Amino acid sequence: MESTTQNLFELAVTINGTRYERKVEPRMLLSDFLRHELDLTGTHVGCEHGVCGACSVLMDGRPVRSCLMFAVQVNGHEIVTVEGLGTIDNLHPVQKSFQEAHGLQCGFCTPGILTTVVAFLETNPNPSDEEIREALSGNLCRCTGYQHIVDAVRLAAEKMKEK
Amino acid sequence: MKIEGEYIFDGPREAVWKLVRDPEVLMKCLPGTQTVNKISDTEFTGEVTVRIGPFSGAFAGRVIVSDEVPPQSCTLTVEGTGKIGFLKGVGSIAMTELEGGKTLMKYGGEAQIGGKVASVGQRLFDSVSKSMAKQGLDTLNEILKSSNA
Amino acid sequence: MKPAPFEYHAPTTVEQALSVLAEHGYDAKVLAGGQSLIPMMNFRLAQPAVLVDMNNIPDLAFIKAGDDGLRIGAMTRHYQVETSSIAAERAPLIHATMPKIAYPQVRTRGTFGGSISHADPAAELPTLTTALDGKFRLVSLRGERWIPASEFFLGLFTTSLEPDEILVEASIPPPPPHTGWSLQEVARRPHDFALVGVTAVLTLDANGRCENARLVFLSVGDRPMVAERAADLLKGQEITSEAIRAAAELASAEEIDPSSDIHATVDFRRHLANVLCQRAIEQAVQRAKENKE
Amino acid sequence: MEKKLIGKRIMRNEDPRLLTGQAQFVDDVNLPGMLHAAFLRSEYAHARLVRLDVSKARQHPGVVAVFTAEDMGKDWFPGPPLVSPPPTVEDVVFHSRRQVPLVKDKIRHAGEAVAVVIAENRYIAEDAAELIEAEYESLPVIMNIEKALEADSPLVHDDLDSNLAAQLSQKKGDYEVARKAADVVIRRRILIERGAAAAMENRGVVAQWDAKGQALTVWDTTQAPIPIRNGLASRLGLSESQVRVIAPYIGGGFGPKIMMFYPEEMLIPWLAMKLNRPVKWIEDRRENFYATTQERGQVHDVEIALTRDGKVLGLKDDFLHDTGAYDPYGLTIPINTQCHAMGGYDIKNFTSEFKVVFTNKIIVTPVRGAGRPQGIFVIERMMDAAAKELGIDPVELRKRNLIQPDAFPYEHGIIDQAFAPLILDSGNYPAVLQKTLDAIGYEKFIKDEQPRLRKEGKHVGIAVAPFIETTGIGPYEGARVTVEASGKVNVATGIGTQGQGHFTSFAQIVAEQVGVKVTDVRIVTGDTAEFHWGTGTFASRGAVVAGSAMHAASSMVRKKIFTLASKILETPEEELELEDGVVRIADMPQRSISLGELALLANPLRGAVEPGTEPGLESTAYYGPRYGPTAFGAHAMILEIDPDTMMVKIRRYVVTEDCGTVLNPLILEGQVHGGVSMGIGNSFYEQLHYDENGQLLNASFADYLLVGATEMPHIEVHHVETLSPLNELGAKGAGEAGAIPVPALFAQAVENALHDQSVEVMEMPLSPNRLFELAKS
Repeated sequence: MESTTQNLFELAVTINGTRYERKVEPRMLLSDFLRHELDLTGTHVGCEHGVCGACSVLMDGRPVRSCLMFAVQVNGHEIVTVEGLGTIDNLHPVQKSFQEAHGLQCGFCTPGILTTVVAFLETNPNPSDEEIREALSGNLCRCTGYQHIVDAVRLAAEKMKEK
Repeated sequence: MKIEGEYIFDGPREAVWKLVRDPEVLMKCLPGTQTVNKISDTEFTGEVTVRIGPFSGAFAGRVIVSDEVPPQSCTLTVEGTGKIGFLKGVGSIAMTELEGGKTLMKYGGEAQIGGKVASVGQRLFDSVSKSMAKQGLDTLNEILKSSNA
Repeated sequence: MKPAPFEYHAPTTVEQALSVLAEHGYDAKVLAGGQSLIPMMNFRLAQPAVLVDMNNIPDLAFIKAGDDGLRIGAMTRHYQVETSSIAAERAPLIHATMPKIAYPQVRTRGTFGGSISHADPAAELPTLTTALDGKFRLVSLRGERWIPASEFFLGLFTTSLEPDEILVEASIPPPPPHTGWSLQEVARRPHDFALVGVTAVLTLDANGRCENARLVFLSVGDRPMVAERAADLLKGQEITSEAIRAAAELASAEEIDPSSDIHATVDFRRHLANVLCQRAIEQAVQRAKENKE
Repeated sequence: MEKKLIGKRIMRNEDPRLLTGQAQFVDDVNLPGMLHAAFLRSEYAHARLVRLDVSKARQHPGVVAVFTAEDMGKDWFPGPPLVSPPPTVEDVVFHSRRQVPLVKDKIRHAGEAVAVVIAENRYIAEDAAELIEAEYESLPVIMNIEKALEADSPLVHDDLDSNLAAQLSQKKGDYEVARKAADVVIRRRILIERGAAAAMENRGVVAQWDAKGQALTVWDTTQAPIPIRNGLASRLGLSESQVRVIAPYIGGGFGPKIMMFYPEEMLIPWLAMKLNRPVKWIEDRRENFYATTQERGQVHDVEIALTRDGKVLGLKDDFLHDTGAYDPYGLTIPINTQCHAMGGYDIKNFTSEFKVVFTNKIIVTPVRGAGRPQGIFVIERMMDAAAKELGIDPVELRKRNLIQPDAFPYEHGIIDQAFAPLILDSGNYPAVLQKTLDAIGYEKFIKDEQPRLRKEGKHVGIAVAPFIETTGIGPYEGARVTVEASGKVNVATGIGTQGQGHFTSFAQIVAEQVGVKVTDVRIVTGDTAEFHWGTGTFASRGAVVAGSAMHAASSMVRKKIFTLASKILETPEEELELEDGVVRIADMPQRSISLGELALLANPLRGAVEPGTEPGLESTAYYGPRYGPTAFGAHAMILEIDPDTMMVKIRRYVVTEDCGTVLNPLILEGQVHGGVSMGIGNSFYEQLHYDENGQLLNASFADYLLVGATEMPHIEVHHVETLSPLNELGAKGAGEAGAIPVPALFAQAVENALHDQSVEVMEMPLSPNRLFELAKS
């Protein structure tokens, strides 16, 4: 990104297992860095003030809002985005469950939900529906009314136990 | 948005009036005033930078004094415009003497806030206006006390 | 919605951070978790010229059980407190409140010291630390000082931190025996800023009378609102439902200063303060009775 | 032919790409040399633009251009009218006033675009926008739709003599006669406030002009790519064949994304041509609150006339409809309200006059429900008021008035939003209501549970609300179905898709006819290069109208398959069967031919071609209904309220939906769940708060409260299938249904829960604070 107002900072980060080195403006949001610098456009931007959760990614295994971090802040850290979970031919169990339970419609909020849920199920492999809804409290979805998302998370928990 | 309240000054009404009537002093009482220019006896403009915690905004401000009834009441028109929005307010103040050389000021008015700050900061309007009014009046009282001393 | 330009500093020691602050004063802003600051920067309502990022200072993230109570480093993340057994044991009120703060993603980044320094009157931690008689360690190149929570919060987003100072840790004293606590909140949605919240911390004496009481409200003033007179009504008393009602009445009528916004009027906030205060006292008493040690 | 695929819970074809971040949304389009736009928007709701100085912005490093209305010269003119007023209705008033690309002189709502900055990136564009100096002379602001019509009100549009945008009255029977005959006449005033559609994806436009190829490509978050293509072509003086509009994956529509033309939709393509570089504009969330259309603001004065035993004799509903600063969408919403004000009831006498009013608020166009929730709220609230007044159980009162199964088609004698006669095509309303009552256990609840809970001091209320939804309106949609040499099927249609599962439900319709796997059908929507004709996805019409075209085209392809196969296999068609992509002889399964081979043979490269032969296993068909099918449903809810805090908890939620043939229950249930969540938002969480100066006070997700996972109850969905006689699929629309009855239902449940505080709810949305006030008064 061209910058005429600020000096650039060196940044080295591992994203979905690949190491990237870039120079960025300190004000560049992590969400923009992922989407527009690295073309990892699976991470979506819905509000840029930390409420909708569409931009959630995993930083060192925990979910964060990529719109509430500057790219420079992930220097030396590990990031996982939706592109890092599974592939079309080899879906992550959570992704598979979302397809089976119809846990998405327009799919815009989905990447942020998937990353959040993957981290959640690692800390809580046997969640109750109430715990699932709590875990989703930081992700807004306008299409599904959340019910099929809750079903999908429950299903994913079962799948991951089987594994 | 309605703004109203009262304040007790540690000084006689005439002294308070002199300060209130001096827009330069008034501008100083707006927290964060940088510069003041006199346009006329009743109109002053200036640069104000409002800071509330992490929030900050530079405003081009204007104060106009009207309907004076010395030394008891007048109307103040305040305007501020800046990158984060604008503020327009018209308020009246009325002062009565209390025993012990103190002065009671009652103030009330309507403020209109617009732009970015209005669209995302509404939760804070009331508290901000309260705290800014308090800061301003405290400052005025300090000036008053020092001028008495 | 993109932030305005700023000069970025990423110190690795507190000293480095302090010298940047000392140099830039009001123009510099400390970036902790950024979960309140960065949204405001994205809206461009906050445009700090200089940003001092504390996230590369590992020494500031810790949870320790000291003899004077629980010590929490300023850069300790909310989720770390949420999942800390030491915190659960030494400051159950704080530990139990953590899941109520914002959302999982925010708790990954949000910090204990950041939330306190931000001093949002609707936030939980300022109220809890005040109710628990916590104190904070502030440092600057000029030296360091401890300040009680009750004196730290001065107004809306305003604390006794000087522009060149940083809050580096909080200390929460151990609760005396027979102490019970409660945080009661009402929010539009569970994880929104509460319309009103109140914390009650009560200590009972041997014969079940109230030895000590703290009632602190959030979202009904420009800072955590301490209802001292209401608490005094309870002290030395047997805590009957009359006593509870009287205390809640007094607190909600005279010891808070609520504002109206689009979600709640002053009237409704006073009403909620009254209702929640009664519930908080009742639950705190209950816990105090259970809490034998 | 018995259905193998239609009606099955089939997983969606589109999901793998969406789940892996491989689906392209507009903001994902990244072109070499692309520039980025940011807008300066008015902070004032009503003002004159007296000075605009963009010089500092132009000089800002990284800025390529800044444009104002003046800079547009002759290219500055308003957007086109979208829906012209009804030709069929007499003495209709309609003043068409449309939004402009950039404000020239007068600002009519806060957020109206004043200037656009084009820069190397969005950050710089926003820096520069802050450097623009704009001076406004503020004018008195028109916010209240009643005051707006008073003689001395200031005007939104100075060239009109009032703020009246439109007026239309419709009548059925003779209300005055009914009123005189009635035992009881009940009057109420009903207020409904605005909400936002708030799709998770904000709007966006990317435009690329190929100067050498003289071709414009536009990626747009629109529900209606073809009308956008046509409009852009005429606006920019290009042939339709020079303009390609692509609506790729869209992150939710809910109405506002249909509303062509947004100023940004007019400007960004124009800028791309002007600057001869690709230009991207992505709306941010704050802009979405200020620059994307909204809905629902109405004030109703209602009167219902009944006999003592609860038969509704007549209904009078005069109302004001807030259209905001402009009225590009014509009369669609208020006519929908009129058409739903009688609900599913047999009401013989009806009169309704509405006035559409200009205000200094953001433009109003349909949002999921599009006037229907208001109409249903009106009739259902009046039913409850009547039940109280007459001392009749509210459900019983409804049963006594529902249209009976033998009464269809039921002609109302008024016109609907498409200016076609309002005819309810089919349904079994009593059965749907009964299924809902049984599912929620209505009798048991009011007889046993509720009394018990009330003894325990709990405030728990029950509500049941039936509703109709007019769907599947014209004009038409089309589809082209092609069996390819691979044996896979390619299908193109003109509508856009925003998450409705079209790639799957359409594939089911086609696969059913063409005898292939659903996963072997590739559906292409939202690309004007793939299909030339069509309208768009709105009014719950996608599955009905485009679906019917798919069905027609694939049936024709099926015929072609059999004709050709019978020739090649030298067997009469009736002895052939088509399954799993293969045509075989029923009693000689070893003699068969695959669709792929047939497709090759159907495209004769050499040899004799009989005259009249069409190449390929391909057909194109169109479907346009005279009028649309009307769906019916009923919702029931059990709601608990804490009367000390006015916090609510929905304990149970039941939906029965009759949208005719269910194409895919999984997808339908998802649509219903989503609609209900928006309806719950409209009832208790979502309200746009404007102050008296036209400032929107909650233009963020921190203060505009979308319903989250923790607020949503588990929803129990039941189906009744009364097929529509209007299309071969027997389908009726369902996209908006979920949202329609919820406010009426919620109000009823609140009144029932707070029985001891005699609260009457004649407004939406509510909030804890509002309930506290209602209970106090």
